[in-house]
Amino acid sequence: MIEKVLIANRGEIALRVIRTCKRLGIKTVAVYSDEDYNSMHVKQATEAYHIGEASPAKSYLNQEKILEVILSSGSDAIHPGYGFLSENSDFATTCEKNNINFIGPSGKSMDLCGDKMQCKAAMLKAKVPTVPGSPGLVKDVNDAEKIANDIGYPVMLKSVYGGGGRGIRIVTNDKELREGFETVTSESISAVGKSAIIVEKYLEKTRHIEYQMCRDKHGNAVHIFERECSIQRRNQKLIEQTPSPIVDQETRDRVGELVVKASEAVDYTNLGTAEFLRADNGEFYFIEINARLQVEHPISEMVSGLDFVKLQIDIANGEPLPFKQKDLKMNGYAIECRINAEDTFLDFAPSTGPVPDVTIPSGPSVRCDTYLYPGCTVSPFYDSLMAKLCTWGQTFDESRTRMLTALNDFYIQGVETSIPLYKTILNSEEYKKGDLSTDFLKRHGMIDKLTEDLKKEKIEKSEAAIAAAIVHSEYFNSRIQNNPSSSSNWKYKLD
Amino acid sequence: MIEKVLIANRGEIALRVIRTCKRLGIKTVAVYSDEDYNSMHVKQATEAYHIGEASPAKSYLNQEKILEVILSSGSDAIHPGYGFLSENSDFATTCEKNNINFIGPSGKSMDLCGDKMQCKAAMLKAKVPTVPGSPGLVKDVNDAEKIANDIGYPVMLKSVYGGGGRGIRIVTNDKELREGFETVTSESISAVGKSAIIVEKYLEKTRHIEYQMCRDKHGNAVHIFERECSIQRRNQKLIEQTPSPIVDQETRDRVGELVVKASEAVDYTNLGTAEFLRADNGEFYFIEINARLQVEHPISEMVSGLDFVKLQIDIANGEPLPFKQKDLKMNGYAIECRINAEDTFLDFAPSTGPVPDVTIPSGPSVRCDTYLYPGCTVSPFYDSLMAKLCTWGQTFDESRTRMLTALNDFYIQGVETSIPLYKTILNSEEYKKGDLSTDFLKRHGMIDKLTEDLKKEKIEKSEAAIAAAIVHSEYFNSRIQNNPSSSSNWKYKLD
Amino acid sequence: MNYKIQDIEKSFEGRIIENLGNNDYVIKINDNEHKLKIITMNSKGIEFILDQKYHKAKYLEQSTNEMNIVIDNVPITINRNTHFDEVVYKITGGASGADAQLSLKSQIPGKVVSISVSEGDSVKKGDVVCTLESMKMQVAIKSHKDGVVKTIKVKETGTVAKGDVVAEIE
Amino acid sequence: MNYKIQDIEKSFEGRIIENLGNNDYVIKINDNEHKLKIITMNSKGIEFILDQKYHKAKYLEQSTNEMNIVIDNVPITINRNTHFDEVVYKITGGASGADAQLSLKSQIPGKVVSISVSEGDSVKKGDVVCTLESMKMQVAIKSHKDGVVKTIKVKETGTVAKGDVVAEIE
Repeated sequence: MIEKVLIANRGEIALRVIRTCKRLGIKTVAVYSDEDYNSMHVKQATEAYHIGEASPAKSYLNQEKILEVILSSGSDAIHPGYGFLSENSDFATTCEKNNINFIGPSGKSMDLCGDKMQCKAAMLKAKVPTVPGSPGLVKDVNDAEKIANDIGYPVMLKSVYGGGGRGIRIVTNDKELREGFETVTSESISAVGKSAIIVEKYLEKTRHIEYQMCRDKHGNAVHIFERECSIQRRNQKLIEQTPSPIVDQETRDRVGELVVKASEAVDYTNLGTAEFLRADNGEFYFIEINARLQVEHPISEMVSGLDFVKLQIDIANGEPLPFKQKDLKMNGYAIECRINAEDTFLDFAPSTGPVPDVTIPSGPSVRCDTYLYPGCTVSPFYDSLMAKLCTWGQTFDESRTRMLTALNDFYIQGVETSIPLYKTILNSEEYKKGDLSTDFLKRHGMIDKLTEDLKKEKIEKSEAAIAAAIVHSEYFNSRIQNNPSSSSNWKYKLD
Repeated sequence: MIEKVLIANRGEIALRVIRTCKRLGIKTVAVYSDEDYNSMHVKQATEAYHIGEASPAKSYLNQEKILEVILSSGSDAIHPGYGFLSENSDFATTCEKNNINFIGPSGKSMDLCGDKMQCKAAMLKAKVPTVPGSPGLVKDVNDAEKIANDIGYPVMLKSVYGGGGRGIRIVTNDKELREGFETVTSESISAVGKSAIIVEKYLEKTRHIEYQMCRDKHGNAVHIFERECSIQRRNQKLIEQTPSPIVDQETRDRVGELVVKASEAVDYTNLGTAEFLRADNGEFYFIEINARLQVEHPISEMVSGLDFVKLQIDIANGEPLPFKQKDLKMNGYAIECRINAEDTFLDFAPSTGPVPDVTIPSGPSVRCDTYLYPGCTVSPFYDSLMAKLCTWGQTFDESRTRMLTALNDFYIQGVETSIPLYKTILNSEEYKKGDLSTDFLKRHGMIDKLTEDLKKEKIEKSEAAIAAAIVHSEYFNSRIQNNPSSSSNWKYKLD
Repeated sequence: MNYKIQDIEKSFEGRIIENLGNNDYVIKINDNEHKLKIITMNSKGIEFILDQKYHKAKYLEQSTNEMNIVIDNVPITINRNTHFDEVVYKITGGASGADAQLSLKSQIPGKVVSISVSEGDSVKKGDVVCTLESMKMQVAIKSHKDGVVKTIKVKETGTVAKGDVVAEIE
Repeated sequence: MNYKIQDIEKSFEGRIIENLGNNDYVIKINDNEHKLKIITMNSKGIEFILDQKYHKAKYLEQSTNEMNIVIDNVPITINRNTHFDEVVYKITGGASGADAQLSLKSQIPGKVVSISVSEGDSVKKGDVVCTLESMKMQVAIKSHKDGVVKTIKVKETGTVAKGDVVAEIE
């Protein structure tokens, strides 16, 4: 039985894990870099150990140092959170070898999930549909052309060594394909010295829909429903919700069965996520498995009533799942907004620095997972997610209006945030109708709508703003200038 | 349709009503006394009007002034909260006459609920069991003796003009009854100039179990399950939970049917509460109806998924209930702790004053309804309820452990609170087993347990406390005394 | 310096024995050395890591001998002196030493509803001296010892602050 | 005093016209009188009730002509002057007046990953001048106008704070 867990992470997810452990009476060990000695996870854990410099490579990714702290602190388990070492199969294997309970899938399963080609092959074998395309690397341009004609244009040429939009070409006919093949090959060779290309059907107006996988060490597997995460910027999720507005119970069950098969195909244990693209014609295509607790897990907790971190610990302890698929019922609607430190108008560029003041929203069916507190700092060394604001409602609209109220209450001084954008999105007819796709922001001109909304908000607040300015001008300016205000008999005492 | 609501209340319940209205796009009008110009409800409402001096009689109970503000602000409805004017049938009737939608039962129904004798008679007629006793006032001591022998000793002699424990005697035989009758009569006459006595069966080891009533203007009625509120001090509830540990589904349904009958018997509309005593032998006896939203409504919201303030507004708008009894399913377990400003060791005496600092707990399935903020004041003019801390869990133990974590996180500087007592109660075996009764605190020696727990906590924190004291002594004392610390080379810079 | 925590028997001898720089110190409490890292500090409070555990303390009122702190949300009263025998300290519930005191103080604020004794009356410990109203409740202020009422310091309908002297009892 | 809110056309003339005592004032904005009750105020912010509506404002940076405030969580930039014609004010997005500026400033902090131009190069508005890394993301700093790179003020692997000058472009 797990009695003391080292949490190899920081920020809100470290706090999330600590919260459940505290409740269960499990001791927690925090680790922290130079940048984080004043962070919440250090303050909330049972014990806290310094592990190195601010740069992740020198602290949160430093496997040796973390292993050393696990051993010296007497921890019997490790929770990796998400990011950092969470999907590093070498580290998971090292923990296994040292008899440390790694709360997640086995190193072997993680390895398989991490290799997109092998994982796709396993899915094909298990009859889980994947995006049509080459079964593996294409041999040459002729092979690519043959496959493109089989699956039909448009297709995507993708170097397996690329990433983040690089080494990718969308082509719509044989001529473009031949040109594109050249370009992708040379880009890949110049970047990493080698090239390996796959061909995939290019899908338009797709939705990103993922399923919560859950499988214990005895082979019992269920899915805990879907999450729709279509609202994205630069392939990164901004707003997630469950249920998806286009998934009905029949679809939920049908795709859910595929998810159970998928988890079996890679011998997955613990919680994970199976990601799908849903084409505009209604087809679901498996993309990949995230072999860890997902950022957006709270919305699934809200509609299932489960505590996922407790579930993870129970599974890691070897306990069988306490429920079967038929016991799981979806209750209500939940939405998550990822509150990022970024400037929407600077193409979502990061915004960092001290946060002198912050007001965290709260209220019935509002949950905010965050590392923020007045006087904290948003560090440039780590990612831009400051808070996850989640709301639940018995109806979608209840969840949506609760989110809007909570977004209005959320104040973060000192950095730019994605809050104003979310208010615009949640107020939009397109969002209310559930007309979602991964190009939602662009397709519905959300940034322009935001600009208008901000202007409206300023007009609404203008008289109050002027009133505040008048008081400031008449009192403080006169004081600064040593020139008593002439237009008023100002007598308010400073406190 | 209600578009603008005046909230004739203050504190957490005013904020509770504002929250739902905001979400629904309904405008809110706050009222405030001299004591409350800096209170949260003033800040959160759409508009705020000053209505008088601190004393409730001169502000929150001032019907004329409140009516004036309803009219001048253009409000079309009033929400009374609980306490103050919420159960004043004259005021409800005045609102009706002025075409103001009073969010609650009709003045007539409220009148009936408020008259305990008439209400009891109505229940007997509707076959809702009440505590055995005289059907009304007893004629004389002989009449009282006859009834006592019919229902069996011990019985309670109660002057209908008494209250708060005064004008009450528990007697166990004829001789004591004759003596007690004299005493109660003379006490009542000396206090209010008249006497009127009823006789009731005295029940030992009772539980206080109440049901959420809900009835629309079309006569559709349901109950929204029970709440057990047995943990009390001086007949005031401290901790509530739902479901009750001794109510099974059969009992829930059976008593629930009585509750529906009760609401019909008094032609009740909107939300209300039917209170029962549950005797140790399992019998339920109706006591009274609280004709308003109850303090402890959040726990019923948590297990039903409903927003009760929205439901109240919908019913007030004349809408039919959107569900039938069979649609309502209880989901999980919820607990409420009333965080009072009081000193447990001074016999729960009030504790008031400025609150320079406060930390409000939060987290998954934690809800805290409160008017507290750093820098606020707990006023001696109003009641001692500062916050309602509620937690939900899929199991009772999940709800309980979440509450303990939240209580540990709750910090209120400047006043004494009931938080330490609640930690002791929630950790006790008696509470875990559900061995509840209205004399829970005394029967299980909770105050002594609390004393022990506090001592243990101090021992646990002693080294850290000494460390903090050492730093203070060595740095600040030396500074105050202008006498540099001799034992250390202290160099920490003040910020 | 010697320290004593109210309600706990044990006393503590403690001091800083080394400054390691970078806000790290070594302190000694009785026979044990501890690592202390100060995160932030000012005259109102301190955040620090003791050994591997974070703590947050607030410094409330203090006199030369006594300090009230809140450590990790737990209020603690600490008495300090170079030699402990000199210090008389209170126990919660206020029995020891209270008998010697002349003044009966109110532990709550409120409005005086009634006064139950007159100057010159004999009272026993626990007798009601006056009744206050606060937060819609009536609370009795009871004599802290047997004695004779020397002076009554409050009037009916007047208000009393926390810590105000209600009466003097000899 | 005259006021103008950035991004809004309308300008405002406003002043306090009466002090009613008890922190109540009458102010006039353009042609309308308003009741203003101050709840708390200091140099960092103010809480007040305007007519019947509560507002909370924070005063952030300010110069003689410009002040940045946050009112009810909405950030607003206000320009003030006795005569408005004298004030040149910015528009969000920073188009107007930007062309005249020599300095290209970074609007984010970060580490310099690469520099794409050399001194003396001709650049067009929107051309990448250098790339910064922050929060695991790469962000391009683009020229704010057409011109010639006069000086480059940053080095590869160096760090840049928000508002630092990256290059001067003539």
